[in-house]
Amino acid sequence: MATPPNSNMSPAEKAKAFDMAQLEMEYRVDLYNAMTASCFAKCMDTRYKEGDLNVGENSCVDRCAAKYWQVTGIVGQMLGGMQQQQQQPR
Amino acid sequence: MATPPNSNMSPAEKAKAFDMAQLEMEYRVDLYNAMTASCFAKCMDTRYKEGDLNVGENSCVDRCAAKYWQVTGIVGQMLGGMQQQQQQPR
Amino acid sequence: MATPPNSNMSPAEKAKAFDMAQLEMEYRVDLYNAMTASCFAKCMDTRYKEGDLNVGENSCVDRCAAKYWQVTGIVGQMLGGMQQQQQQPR
Amino acid sequence: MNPADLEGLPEEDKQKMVSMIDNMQMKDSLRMYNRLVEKCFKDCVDSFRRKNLDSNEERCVTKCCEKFLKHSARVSVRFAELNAGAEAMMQQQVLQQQQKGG
Amino acid sequence: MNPADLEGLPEEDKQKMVSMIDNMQMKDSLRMYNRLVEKCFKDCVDSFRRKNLDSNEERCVTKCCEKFLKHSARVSVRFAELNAGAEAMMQQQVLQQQQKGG
Amino acid sequence: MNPADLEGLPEEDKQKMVSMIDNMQMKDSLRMYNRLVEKCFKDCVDSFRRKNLDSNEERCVTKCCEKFLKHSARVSVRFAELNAGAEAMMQQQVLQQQQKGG
Repeated sequence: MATPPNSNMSPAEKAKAFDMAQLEMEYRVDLYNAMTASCFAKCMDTRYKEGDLNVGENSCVDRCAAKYWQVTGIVGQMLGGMQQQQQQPR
Repeated sequence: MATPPNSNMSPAEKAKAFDMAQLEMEYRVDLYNAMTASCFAKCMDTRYKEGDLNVGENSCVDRCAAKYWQVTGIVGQMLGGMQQQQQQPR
Repeated sequence: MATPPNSNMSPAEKAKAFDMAQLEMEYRVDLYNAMTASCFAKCMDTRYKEGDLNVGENSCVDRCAAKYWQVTGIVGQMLGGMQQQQQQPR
Repeated sequence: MNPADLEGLPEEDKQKMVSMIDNMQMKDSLRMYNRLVEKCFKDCVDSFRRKNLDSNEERCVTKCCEKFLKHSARVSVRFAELNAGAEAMMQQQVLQQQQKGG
Repeated sequence: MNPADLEGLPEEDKQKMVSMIDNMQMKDSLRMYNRLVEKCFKDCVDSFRRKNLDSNEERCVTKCCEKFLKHSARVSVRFAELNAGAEAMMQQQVLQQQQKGG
Repeated sequence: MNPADLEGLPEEDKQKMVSMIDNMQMKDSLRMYNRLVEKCFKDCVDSFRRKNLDSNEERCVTKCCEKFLKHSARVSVRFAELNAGAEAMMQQQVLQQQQKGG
């Protein structure tokens, strides 16, 4: 996680910290939106007879969110591992 | 609609007004692009025998644009209503 | 291609040149990402029995990249031609 | 954003607004270029036994591009009409509000 | 980003951070609005023989919108829980690391 | 953007350019991360009777990620070749233009 901007930083470091904070927020918003869209596609009946979620849809969403999060973890580890491999030969 | 930047504003207000003007323009560009893509998907024959739109496609596009606009209105009202509900309890 | 920022420019020209350089980089990143996603959709077996690309997939990707590039060329020429047509009547 | 809104602004702010709009249009054109390539490639190219487009694929891409541009121009006219209609309606509501108040 | 992280900052930087967050939320709401219109239009409108939505299409769009917002609210709660869980786990690891070191 | 283009710039502008590029690469990596999760989730996870991934789903996600990264690396090499080819062709045209002019 990015270090938030603080008073001990030089102007250049502070500008960088602001950029990083912004990127991290964008990443989280993007992740939440992708999770929402993915679980809507997997769990919802799109004939829209009802505006409410039924029992099946509700529990599907909960499990879908949990599984999506786990996929985030697996992919994150693989990308991290790949980055380390690229950095080691130097 | 956002108030455009004007000379009576403080620097902070003016910066905010520029940001709002930019967001509004991005929103309109985004809406136009989504309408274009959606009506292309609904109305166009994608075997591309011809580069021109035939009579049926032309009238389909006109009605599609009108209906898309109406959906924008309905969704906008529902989002607005929801926002008011959230603000009332305060 | 955009002229990169240089020391002979006025501050306004330099700011413009930075903006152009950024747009061009975003365009290239966007193009590469779209090519990657398109060729993945066209060439890859998505049952994911293997993590490696087989011989067929490898040669498919090479040809897909070449063809995608050619499409970029055709579309670019047509957009350029259209722009010229719009500018001539003035 | 109405161009008339820029009238009262000092030169510096007007410049800033104009370059913001320029930049956004440029960005939008480049994105549209990429989306158009992606779409026509998806719809027209399906065989990867050679590394060059055959004449059918080329023709398809050309027609696809032409069709999208014509479609896009038509939507643009409709979009402007719908926007103008919405603004006229809003102004009328403001007017009625003022007459009630007066 | 924890709100507590802003405590030590000078007023000017705090303002900058707050307006950055405001701006991002506004942008995200407008994008969500566009995505929602696109989705409900796609799922609910399929006939273009008239230029006005019929009552079935209107009802479908309303339900679609309602359903998406309820779904979205539920995902939001789960997302917050999953984030909180991950942070608690990370803090525990830091603690264990410190105890080993001490 | 050619790295050599930065040679003549004052230190301050060079810094600005470098941090712009850094920022863009960071942003692109984070977006790619999100797109990859979305894609592999879509292709690999279809049952929601339990709240944990089963071993088949886990294996599928791993292979999907591995395959996408290998694919992506290969496209990257081809993309660089195609770009280089296009630039060489453009330079040759400029040269021929100059020879005609001289």
